[in-house]
Amino acid sequence: MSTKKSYYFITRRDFIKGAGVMGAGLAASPLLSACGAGGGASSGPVKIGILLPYSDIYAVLGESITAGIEMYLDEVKNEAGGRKIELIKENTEMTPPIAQQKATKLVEQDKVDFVAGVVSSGVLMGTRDYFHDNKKLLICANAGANAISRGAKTPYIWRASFSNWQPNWPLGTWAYENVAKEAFISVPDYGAGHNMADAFANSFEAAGGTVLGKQLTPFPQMGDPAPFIGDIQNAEPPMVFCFYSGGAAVTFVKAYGEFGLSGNIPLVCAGFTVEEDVLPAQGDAALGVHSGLHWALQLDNAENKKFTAAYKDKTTKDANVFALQGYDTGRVIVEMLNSVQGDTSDVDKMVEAMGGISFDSPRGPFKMDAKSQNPEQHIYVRQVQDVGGELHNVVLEDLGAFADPSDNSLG
Amino acid sequence: MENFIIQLLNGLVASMLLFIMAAGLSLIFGQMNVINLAHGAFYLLGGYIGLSVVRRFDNFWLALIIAPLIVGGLGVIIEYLFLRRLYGTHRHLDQVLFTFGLALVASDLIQWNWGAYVESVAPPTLLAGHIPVFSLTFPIYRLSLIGFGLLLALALWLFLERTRLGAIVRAGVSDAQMVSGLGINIHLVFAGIFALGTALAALAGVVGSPIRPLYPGLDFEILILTLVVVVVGGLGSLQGAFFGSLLIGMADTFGKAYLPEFSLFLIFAVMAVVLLIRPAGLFGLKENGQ
Amino acid sequence: MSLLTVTNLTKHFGGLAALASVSMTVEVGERRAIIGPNGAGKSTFFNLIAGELLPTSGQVQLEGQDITKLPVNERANLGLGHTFQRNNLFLGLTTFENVYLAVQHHQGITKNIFKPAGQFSQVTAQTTEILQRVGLLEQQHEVVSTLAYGQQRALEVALALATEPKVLLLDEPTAGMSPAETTEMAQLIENLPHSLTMMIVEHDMDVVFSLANKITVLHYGQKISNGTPAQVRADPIVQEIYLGAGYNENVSK
Amino acid sequence: MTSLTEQMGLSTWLGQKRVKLGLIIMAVILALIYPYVSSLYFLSLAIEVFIFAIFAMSLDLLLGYTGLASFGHAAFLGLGGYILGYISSRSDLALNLTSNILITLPLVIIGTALIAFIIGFFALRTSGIYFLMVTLAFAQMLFSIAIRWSGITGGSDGLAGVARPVIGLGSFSYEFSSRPSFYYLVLFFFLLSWWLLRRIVNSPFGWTLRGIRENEQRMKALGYNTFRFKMAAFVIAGTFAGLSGMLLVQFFRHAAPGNLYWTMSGQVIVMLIVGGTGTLIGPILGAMVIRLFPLFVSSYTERWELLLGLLFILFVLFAPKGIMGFLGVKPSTLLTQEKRPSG
Repeated sequence: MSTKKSYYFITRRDFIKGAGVMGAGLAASPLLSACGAGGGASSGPVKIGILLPYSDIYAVLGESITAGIEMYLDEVKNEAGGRKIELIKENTEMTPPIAQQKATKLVEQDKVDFVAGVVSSGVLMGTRDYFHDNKKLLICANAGANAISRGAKTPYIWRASFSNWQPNWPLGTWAYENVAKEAFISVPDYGAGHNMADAFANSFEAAGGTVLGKQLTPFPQMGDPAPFIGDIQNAEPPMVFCFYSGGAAVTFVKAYGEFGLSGNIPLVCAGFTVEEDVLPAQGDAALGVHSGLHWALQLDNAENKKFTAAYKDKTTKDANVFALQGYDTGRVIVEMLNSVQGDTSDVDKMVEAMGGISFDSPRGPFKMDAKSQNPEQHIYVRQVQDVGGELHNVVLEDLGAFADPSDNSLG
Repeated sequence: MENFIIQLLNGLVASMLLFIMAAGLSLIFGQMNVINLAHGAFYLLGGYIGLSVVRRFDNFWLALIIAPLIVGGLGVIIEYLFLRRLYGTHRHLDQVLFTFGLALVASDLIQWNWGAYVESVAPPTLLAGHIPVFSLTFPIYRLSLIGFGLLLALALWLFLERTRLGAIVRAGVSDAQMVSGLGINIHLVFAGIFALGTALAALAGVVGSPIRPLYPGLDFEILILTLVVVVVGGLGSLQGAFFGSLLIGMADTFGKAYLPEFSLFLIFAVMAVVLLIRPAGLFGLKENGQ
Repeated sequence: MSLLTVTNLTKHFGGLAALASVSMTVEVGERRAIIGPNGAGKSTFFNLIAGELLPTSGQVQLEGQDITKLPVNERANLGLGHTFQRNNLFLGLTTFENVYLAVQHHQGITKNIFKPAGQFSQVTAQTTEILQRVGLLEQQHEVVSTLAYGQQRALEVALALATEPKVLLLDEPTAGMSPAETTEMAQLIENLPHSLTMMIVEHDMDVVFSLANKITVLHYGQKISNGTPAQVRADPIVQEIYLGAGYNENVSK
Repeated sequence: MTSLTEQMGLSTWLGQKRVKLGLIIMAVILALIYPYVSSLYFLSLAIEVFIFAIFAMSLDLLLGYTGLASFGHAAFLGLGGYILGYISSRSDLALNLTSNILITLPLVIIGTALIAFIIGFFALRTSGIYFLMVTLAFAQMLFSIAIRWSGITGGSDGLAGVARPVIGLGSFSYEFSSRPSFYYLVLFFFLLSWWLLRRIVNSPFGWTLRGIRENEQRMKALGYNTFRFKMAAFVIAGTFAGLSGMLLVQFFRHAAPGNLYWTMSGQVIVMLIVGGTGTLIGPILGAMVIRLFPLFVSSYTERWELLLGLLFILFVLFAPKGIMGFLGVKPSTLLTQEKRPSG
């Protein structure tokens, strides 16, 4: 009999009592906590916690947003409302428990005045109760979960980014009028995917369009999308609407081209699917794709020209929508601090100031909508085009300004 | 019907990519009794090295050779420096844990070096484009991947069944002590097999990169699927790796196409059923743990 | 009714018949030795009875009950205790703990999930008693992997004894021992109560003839002789195998 | 290698029953007064450490005592959390039934025990490496269910808005709304778990598990139905993991699929190896080190995952007995637990 396959994984284990070490460890920790300074002060530097992912698949988003925030703060020499600004960055990774651990650290240990950042909707929803219960202000730089402007709204969370509904609802009407009357929908099966698909379908159907089919793909790991592309081939729709981001966006769009669908079945999508962070990897498969978003690299206005040029200067990469949102987050922070004259001791005053912020952003007019606590902003139809040998998003049409409806009536 | 054939082809593509991974994992296990949890990291590393080669020399075929060579060499070093310290009946768990630690470290180092952007590799020009399959279309690269996987399976089978080295490896599957007794340097065999296994992972990374873009986290995504394949097929058996890959590749593809709500769940359900009927996997050499 | 009845027991490994249709009976109180040259099928025969292997065909009955397909643990619970040819102990535990594990199962306290093991005084007492019987009481606190080989061999027997079997199957109890250790082991087995039925596979003919009152000889998987020690010794076929074929009595010592 | 404490002559001192008892009492007293000396932030760290200590101890019963290397233990952490979340989240998806732990706790225990039984039924048919992979695969299956079954679980966003735990009986009701009060709740469950698990591993049942770890074949030869014992251990471990998952979700007020992802299973194994398996105390130390390590390091370096991986490899290669091995406390034997009979 071969003994090779019998595993004596653990042969001998120590057996110990004595919990002293642990007690000692815990006893030492309060001493470390004494280092924290008082929070909510109105003198000294304003401390802002930055809660962003810096590792794994969302790292690019975290880095872009950080670069954007820092760029704007540099423009105002790191000063607003008469006080210096100090950023304390924490890596949320991707998981809500870690994000909440980091939020706790920022608020209770570092005693930050308020927090900015948050990429994923999961993290936003997961930390929502913490900010709400502790009456701490969070300025969200990305996560678009509709709920945070609607059912899960709290006075303490404001967005400088978008709601998932925003780019897609206007796009539905536009697609009906300009692309096709029937559409097949492909989105990942999670909150943001549902939000985006619902918004698109709502206005598309209201305009008279028909949704031929809807495919929900696994998230966060789609794997090989070929079977899903096969389903689309089989359905032979005159148009496909989709939303993907990061790795899935590249995988999906590339497979779309590989199977010869690019150019034959028009692809209309939420702008993140073909945003500047994934376009280089997608290559020609993305050429001609239409998308709706609140910004575009080639958007023609003075602010944007300044922003995109400065960003490329600073990072050597082309700006993307996340960097733009970071930049505007920096602007919102500064505007708010100016408005309260640097007094961060009263969170209600800061919250009140948030509602009155409006300025000319690289994305066009930015007006904070006090009802949805999310910007009212213009939505653009963009198309991926060859711009001097590189693929970029070029604006085809400005669909006008939209604010989140603050309820689920429009998808 | 057309859709069914397209999905069948898709299933074969997925299966062949899985097979290249599973063959390497299974080979290492069969010879050394180590489950290499860093196998996914070697896949990703192979893919990224391939990416760098393609960027630098604009030659996919070169990447196909260089990446497995580098990763295989790395495998030898790791086997020599670390794994060798952990041989012995009582340290199987330590070996697995070591490869787990290695996977954590490798995953971070890869991100450090290549960044977190999603990267994709274009297929070689020769294989770019798509051809009609009935009224639908199918990419040429994916078709050739099926052929490549089948050829590789044949080559591995010939190596194991028809060569002296293969005979030694097969003997090692059943009895390492006996091989030592025959005066063969078992350490050399171990190092060689570990190198071959890791090189196969890197090869999978390169041939996979045109259809599965590279990004941090892909390593563990691929690893889990490969583990399911070898559990279903039976560890240490090439036939097991092959038919396990087919079963899981097909289950995954047809699950996505026809039962999308259960797509992720389906492959695990297949695994549970196989375990219920044959705890050692479809081609498992023996009842494990006996 | 015989205590143990084996009928036409056959085991094939691949195409090879390791055991071909062997039948025999063991009566209460019998001390039966199974002997035969290397490759005779002794170990296979033994493992088929103990349940470590399942037969290709044939039947094993204990007290008239068919146990052919029962798993090892159920056979043990019916009173079939066995030792292993190669030491098969709990190497990381102490000698005392090794025996305790056997005793606590036999006394049926293992479902107890909250009371500390050391507080079951009947179990500890019997453990101590068995350790005394096999001469390992002094080593009771030592981790088994540190024991001398002969001591580990004695523990092997102690574990089987602790389950108070109806039939004790001993698989080469003196394998690999020095002559002095062999004598000690033989003494230990000899001193076991004569009411205990025993089956023993053994190479050392001195041990066999001093212990056994019945002997079965296997050769190439077949039973070729069966009887009292004197009968077997006189059997010309046995003599041919052991002497004529060039084997001496202590073939594999 | 002589350990540090051996060189200092400490191990005999540590081995004395009186000393051990004294250390335990001291630790408990420290833990009791901790909220009065700690900042709120460090209180939350302690809460996390205690929750993960329960999780790690539960795995120790499998890995350390029974020798079953489960790489999917997070399945039960996540499951316990989802059951609690589904019962007491205010989300539209959830039942929003009650947060009374007198109701939620039994439901979590029954639910995780049931699933542990089902997974165990499959997984325990295998052993060794197969067991490791099969448990991993089952955990991933639960993860994919959690992700896909979004109508119940909230998909990848999880179930937010979990109500704070309440204890209520008749007209009496107390809400653990402040952090110190929740700390004491967690401390209570931690001490209870530790005491229960300690009793279990020192019972005849616990020694049976050690026997299986050392040599399952021999246990069968002695008459043990080892499958049943392994199943019992698997279910008990799963239940304690479920309890820790419940507390984790009550603390973060959010049930998320990340809690049953393989990284969580990997993390708890790291805790065990760093702390030392088969000791119950080791996993507690491991939970402390691993949960606190990234907190202190990640603020300074973005490469903490690398550091953690390297630390883990070093332990596997050079200190497989973990911190407990460093402390050099010898394994206790069955007899030394109680009075040694003379002889």
